[in-house]
Amino acid sequence: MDSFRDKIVPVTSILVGIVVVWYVFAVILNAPFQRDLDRRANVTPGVVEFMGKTLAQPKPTLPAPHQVAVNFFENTFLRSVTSSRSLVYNAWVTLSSTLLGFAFGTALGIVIAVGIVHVATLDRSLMPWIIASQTIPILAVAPMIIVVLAAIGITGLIPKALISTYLSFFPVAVGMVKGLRSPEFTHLDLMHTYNASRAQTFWKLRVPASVPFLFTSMKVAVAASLVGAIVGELPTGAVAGIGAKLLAGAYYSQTIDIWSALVAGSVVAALLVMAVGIAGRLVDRAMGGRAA
Amino acid sequence: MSSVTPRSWQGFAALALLAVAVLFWPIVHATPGYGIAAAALIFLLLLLAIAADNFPPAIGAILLFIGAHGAAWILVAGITGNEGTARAPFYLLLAAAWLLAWRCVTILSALRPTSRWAATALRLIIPAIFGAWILIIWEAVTRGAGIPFILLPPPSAIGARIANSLPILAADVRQTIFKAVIFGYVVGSGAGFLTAILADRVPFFRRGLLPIGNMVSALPIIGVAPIMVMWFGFDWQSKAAVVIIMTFFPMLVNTVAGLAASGHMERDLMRTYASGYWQTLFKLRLPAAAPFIFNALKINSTLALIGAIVAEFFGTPVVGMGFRISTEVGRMNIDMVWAEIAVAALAGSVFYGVVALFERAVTFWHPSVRGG
Amino acid sequence: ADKVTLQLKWVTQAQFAGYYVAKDKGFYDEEGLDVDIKPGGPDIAPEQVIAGGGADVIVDWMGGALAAREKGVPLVNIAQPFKKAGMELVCPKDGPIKTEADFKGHTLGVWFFGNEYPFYAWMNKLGLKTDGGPDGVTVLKQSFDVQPLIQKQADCISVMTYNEYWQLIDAGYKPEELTVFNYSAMGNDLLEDGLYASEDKLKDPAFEDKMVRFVRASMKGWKYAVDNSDEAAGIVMDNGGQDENHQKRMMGEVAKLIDNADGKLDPATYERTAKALLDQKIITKEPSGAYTTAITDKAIK
Amino acid sequence: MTGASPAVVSASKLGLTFSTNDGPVQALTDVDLTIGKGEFVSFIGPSGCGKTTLLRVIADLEKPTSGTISVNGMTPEQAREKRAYGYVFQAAALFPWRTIERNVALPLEVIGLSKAEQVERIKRTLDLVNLSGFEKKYPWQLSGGMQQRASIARALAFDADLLLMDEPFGALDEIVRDHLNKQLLELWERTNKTICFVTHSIPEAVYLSTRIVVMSPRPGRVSDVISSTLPKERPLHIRETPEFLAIAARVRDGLHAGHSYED
Amino acid sequence: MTGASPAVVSASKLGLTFSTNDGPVQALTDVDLTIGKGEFVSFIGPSGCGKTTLLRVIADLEKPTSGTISVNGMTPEQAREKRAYGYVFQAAALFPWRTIERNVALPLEVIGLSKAEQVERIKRTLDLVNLSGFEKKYPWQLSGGMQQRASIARALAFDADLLLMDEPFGALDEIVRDHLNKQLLELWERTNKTICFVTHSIPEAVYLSTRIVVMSPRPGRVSDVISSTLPKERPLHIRETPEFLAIAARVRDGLHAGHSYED
Ligand SMILES: Nc1ncnc2c1ncn2[C@@H]1O[C@H](COP(=O)(O)OP(=O)(O)OP(=O)(O)O)[C@@H](O)[C@H]1O
Ligand SMILES: Nc1ncnc2c1ncn2[C@@H]1O[C@H](COP(=O)(O)OP(=O)(O)OP(=O)(O)O)[C@@H](O)[C@H]1O
Ligand SMILES: Cc1ncc(C[n+]2csc(CCO)c2C)c(N)n1
Ligand SMILES: [Mg+2]
Ligand SMILES: [Mg+2]
Repeated sequence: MDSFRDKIVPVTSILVGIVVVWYVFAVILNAPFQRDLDRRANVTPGVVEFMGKTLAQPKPTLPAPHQVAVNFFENTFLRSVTSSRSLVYNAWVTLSSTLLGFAFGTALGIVIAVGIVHVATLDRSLMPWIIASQTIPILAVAPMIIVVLAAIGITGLIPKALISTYLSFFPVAVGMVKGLRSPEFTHLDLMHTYNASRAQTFWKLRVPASVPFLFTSMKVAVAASLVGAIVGELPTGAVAGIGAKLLAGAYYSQTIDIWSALVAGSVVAALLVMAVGIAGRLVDRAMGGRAA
Repeated sequence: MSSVTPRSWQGFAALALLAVAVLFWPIVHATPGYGIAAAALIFLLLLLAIAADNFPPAIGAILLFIGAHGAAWILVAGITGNEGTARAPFYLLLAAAWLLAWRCVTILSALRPTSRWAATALRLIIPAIFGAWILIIWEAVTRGAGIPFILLPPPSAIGARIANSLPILAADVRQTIFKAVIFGYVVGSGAGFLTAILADRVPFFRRGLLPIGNMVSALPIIGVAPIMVMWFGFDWQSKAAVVIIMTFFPMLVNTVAGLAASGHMERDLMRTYASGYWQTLFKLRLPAAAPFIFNALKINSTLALIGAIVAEFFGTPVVGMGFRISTEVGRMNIDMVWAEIAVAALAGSVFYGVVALFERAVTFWHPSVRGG
Repeated sequence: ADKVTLQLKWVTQAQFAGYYVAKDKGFYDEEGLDVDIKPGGPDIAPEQVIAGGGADVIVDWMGGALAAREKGVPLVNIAQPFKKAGMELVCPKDGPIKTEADFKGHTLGVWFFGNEYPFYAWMNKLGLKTDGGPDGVTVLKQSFDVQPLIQKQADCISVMTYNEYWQLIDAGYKPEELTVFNYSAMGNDLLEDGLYASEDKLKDPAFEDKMVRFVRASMKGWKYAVDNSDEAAGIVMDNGGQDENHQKRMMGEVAKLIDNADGKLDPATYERTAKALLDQKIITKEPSGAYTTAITDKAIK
Repeated sequence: MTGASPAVVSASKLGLTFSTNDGPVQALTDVDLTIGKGEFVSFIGPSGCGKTTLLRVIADLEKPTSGTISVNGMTPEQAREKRAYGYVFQAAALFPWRTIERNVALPLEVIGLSKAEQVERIKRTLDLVNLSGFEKKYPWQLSGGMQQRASIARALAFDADLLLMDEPFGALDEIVRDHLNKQLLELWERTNKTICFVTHSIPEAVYLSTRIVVMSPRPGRVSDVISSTLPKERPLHIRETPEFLAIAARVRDGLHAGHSYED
Repeated sequence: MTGASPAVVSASKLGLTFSTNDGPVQALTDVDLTIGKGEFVSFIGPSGCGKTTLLRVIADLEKPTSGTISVNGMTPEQAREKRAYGYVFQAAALFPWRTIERNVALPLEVIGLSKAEQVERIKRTLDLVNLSGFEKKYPWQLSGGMQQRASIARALAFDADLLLMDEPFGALDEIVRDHLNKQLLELWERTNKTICFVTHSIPEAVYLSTRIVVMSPRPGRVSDVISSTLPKERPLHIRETPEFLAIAARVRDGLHAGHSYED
């Protein structure tokens, strides 16, 4: 595997590339509005001055990277982490429901996959409805779920985590059904000759054989959990969390705030996905995995 | 009643529920409530079902089916006019019918029909019964407990709404699915796939692109959707862009994992042919990656739908499934909201089913398809 | 103290200053109430929250409340703090639309989620189709920001006098560069921000009494907020509002809608609203018992 | 020997037809066979004649499409459930995520042996197949022959009364093979196990077996059953005796009869 | 024969050490070897002695950790890129998503043969290994020996000048094996290919080879190189001649020397 140091150069150069493209687009996308402004104010700035202005709008269509960076820096490092405006605080709020939802979702996904693989009735009857469940747009039902849960006294972290769960169990279920069914026939036959119980075949064969599928699915699931947690923050009045920041930003057209919340979300996502990746690699190594 | 001897735990439980139901009589605390004939018929049907368990599987299953569903039908039909007044026996009888339907499904699942035709029929019937019971329980509980219409309408109302709104639903499907979803799904999955190949081909990109690809993974729709509306306008293009972003990551991750899935000996074999990168890719690594790639395609088939619908909550023309959902919530037409959801679920299932069929055809060799 | 849960229609902002002020200044305490204010958001339907038992009283627009009433959630208007509506349609003067006659063939941004009725009523009156054809207007479902105008995706957009209008000003438009069609001024307005509670619960005298005290304290809060607009904006900020300057301005504009802060519903406006909703088939039959003046009568003695 | 002892495997009119994308394949037809307790039966026959399939039917890994078969007087399924047999597959079928010792431990874990007993059996069987020192290696770190020996060790550790071995020594050199042949004979004599043994080596078959079943292909049939007249005690040099060579010749004839080559 | 023809494989002081979780494993040490054009060299040695590893080094599938090796006068990598050799793996390594004929077609597709040429070669090599009639089957529908034959057909279809064969006939019965031995010899004579052949069968090695390399294990070394004095023309019954048996005996001795068994 590539060491961290091997990655630094490529990651930074690609990031630099992205930033450059970003600046170009910032100028292009912000230009029309700036032209309008200038026209109404009856000024005709030079090209450089004009570009400078497009990169310094208070509510730009596409904020310039440095605007986002400054905002991100202020809200991350210059505020006490308990302040409701701190990105660290908001990221933490989101992260906590993400993790809880991810844990629920992974567990639920695995349970469903186990059921489908082992119980013919479930295999035939459950899958179509799970698929159907996933096509229900969460943002449409999230408020209803939260209303109903609030009515029976469940508030706070759990409702948000449940929306995360709802989004994250599916990738795990799909992946694990495949993974648990992926052992080779000779291996299944071998367990058969030992008259191994289903549980033994499961633990000793199906589970290890499913590991590549599990971790791949979990990467997708953890990302889905984060999306779910953010979505789940809206109908709770969006008081705290990355979703709340996004909403507040959107509501007041504070694009810079939106983008720095997006960056925060992406960083959290990348960290989560990498954490799952590292866990996967550790497990792979413990299983005698062979370098590709 | 003494002649009825259950054979399965579901049968026993159902019998016990019947007994308890008698203790807590009547079914609703409203007059007139259920007529004596209706109540007797419910009991008769349920007892018939319990007894049918002892018959040969095929006949038993048919009688169980008739008994459980007939009883449920009468029970639910009887609540009309008495909404919100159900008492314990209502739910107990419903539970008994459900247990017997479960028993029926268990028997059906165990059947190994010889003819292809019967096997296909069974494959359809079993999930249908399961789904029917979701709807029956939903109908019975919303009406029995009198749950406010604007919180959760009963499926019958949703069905009626669907039947009355076909042109609107069709227009919405056209806008959301045939424009945004399909385009976004193809481009997003394609982009994830190509990025994975690119990362695989060029080590520089592998190191640099994947960590950044991870960051795209969780760009929350609600954050991205308004931006996409800003960039691509309020019509379907911005929704397609959201779908692209949503479907990109699952495909990226799965393709990367899949490309690592081919065996060492097979790769060595291709090396001995001095097979070029692309030949090895197409002849060995992609076929070996297919199970992973199809996983992504399946997950994306539902994600794309969610993405497009949710993206329409932001700025849209006045047509589309997401538009309709958010608008009708505001108008308290929750039945229309659920009608759209039902259509989405149906479309999503068909979409998923098509992908799954392709998967079976393409990865026929994989143990999971051969029946591991 | 008696517990009351209030569900707002939107996020915390000066639009709801009266309630936050009443809570902050202890007006609710004085009435022996312990009020929990729940902020709303773009996907919270207060009607659903109250139907699910999540709130005792909600801030809602009459269109939504009457529609819910017809769907079996018996909402009753118990007070109407906002006497006038704040919704308007604005178009930049440098755009194609100067008067109502110019609409044909252009794109207009409209808020949905139950806020679209006044617009459709108006178009109806103008005899314009809204299906996007050449002899009608193209309707764009507008998100909760003013971007469609800035992006030139729409020729006119919906704003609230107290909120989005000022975002346009912040974005560099001068008031004289904007053409404003104010629904209230045109007589097309529907009643906004009223307080609604469940008819069933109101039958309980104890609950009714609680509502009387709640409305009394709330209106006291509104009066205070109108009189001390900057302080009120500060209180909103303390409760999670964003952008202090903006809240101050909003408070100023909201004050203009509040009028004399007695919270009494004007039956004539109610009749007009109900008729407009009926005309548009938002509701199918004449509502009855959808409002009561009993609460405000008792509250404002 | 056959007649007196109780039948461990008894097949009559056994047939198995695979259906494939490309028409049915008759892998076995009309196989009649009785194997008594304590017998050592070798199966020999051209590639693709159904040896593996027959073993798999005995092991309840494949259901016959016609005829009947019983194992220990029960159906193969019941016998399998009673853990009546150990099976060495033609391919090693080691779990790649387990080290060699953990692979050998697999059946022992399944039947729930104590840790101490497991350790003891793993050591003993790995010693037997000469893999001591490789306990902690993963399968892909072993040569082909070593993997095959690991899989033999795994089956021996399972220690069932009936051993089904599908070309266990195919990938082994002569010397290791001789060594393991001797070990297997010793084990068989000591424990009175019944062994069904597929091989391609005529000398091996003759050296080991009490009976040799010669099969012929398409459709797979039993073409000859040869009872060995060799004594139970068999030093390696017995392979040069005329008696041995006579049996070997008969097996070779039987094999040739089933083949279609003109040479 | 060795001296005159140009060296196809030439190794000197070749060594390869695997590092594993559990310490280094010396698979090859100090291997000196030259194989001339047109030679048929067999490698024989106890299981795990490094035969496969040596073949893999020649094929550029493994990099030596010491010493040097050249193939056709180039590095193994260059030779591989020039498609200098065909390789038959110890396991069949067929692609499960391809039918047998498509598996054989694989290398032909890679080198870009015309369809007609592909069809012709597939037919010829499948005939050669006696798999006609199984073209449309998938690998899992074939017996172990049939899979191995399919993989041999695949390598033969590739038709390189150097053939590296790792126990190609391990899972085959005597008769098929004899048949394929003869076919292989014929092919070799006709085409003047160079063949490196790993086997566990001493007679097979003696019958086929111009030279036999005997290896001994841990660490893998070349312990003896025996040049065959048999004529190039070899009928099957040459295996009973005293000359043949003498060479076989010498190979056997070499093998025994490398083994640690007391018997
Ligand atoms: N799963 C299967 N599907 C279809 N045909 C099969 C299947 N398994 C085996 N066969 C066919 O059955 C026949 C017998 O196969 P089997 O594996 O029993 O042969 P074998 O005697 O063990 O051969 P070998 O010595 O090569 O291992 C072969 O023709 C093979 O093609
Ligand atoms: N990838 C690997 N990692 C670590 N050790 C290995 C690896 N491959 C082979 N070995 C070790 O190298 C030695 C030689 O293995 P090799 O496969 O060359 O033997 P072989 O002579 O082909 O044996 P066989 O006849 O059993 O196939 C063995 O001890 C084996 O454990
Ligand atoms: C999704 C959605 N979009 C717009 C509005 C319109 N609206 C009604 S009150 C209010 C706050 C005042 O600025 C706004 C914006 C809404 N209710 N829901
Ligand atoms: Mg076989
Ligand atoms: Mg080897």
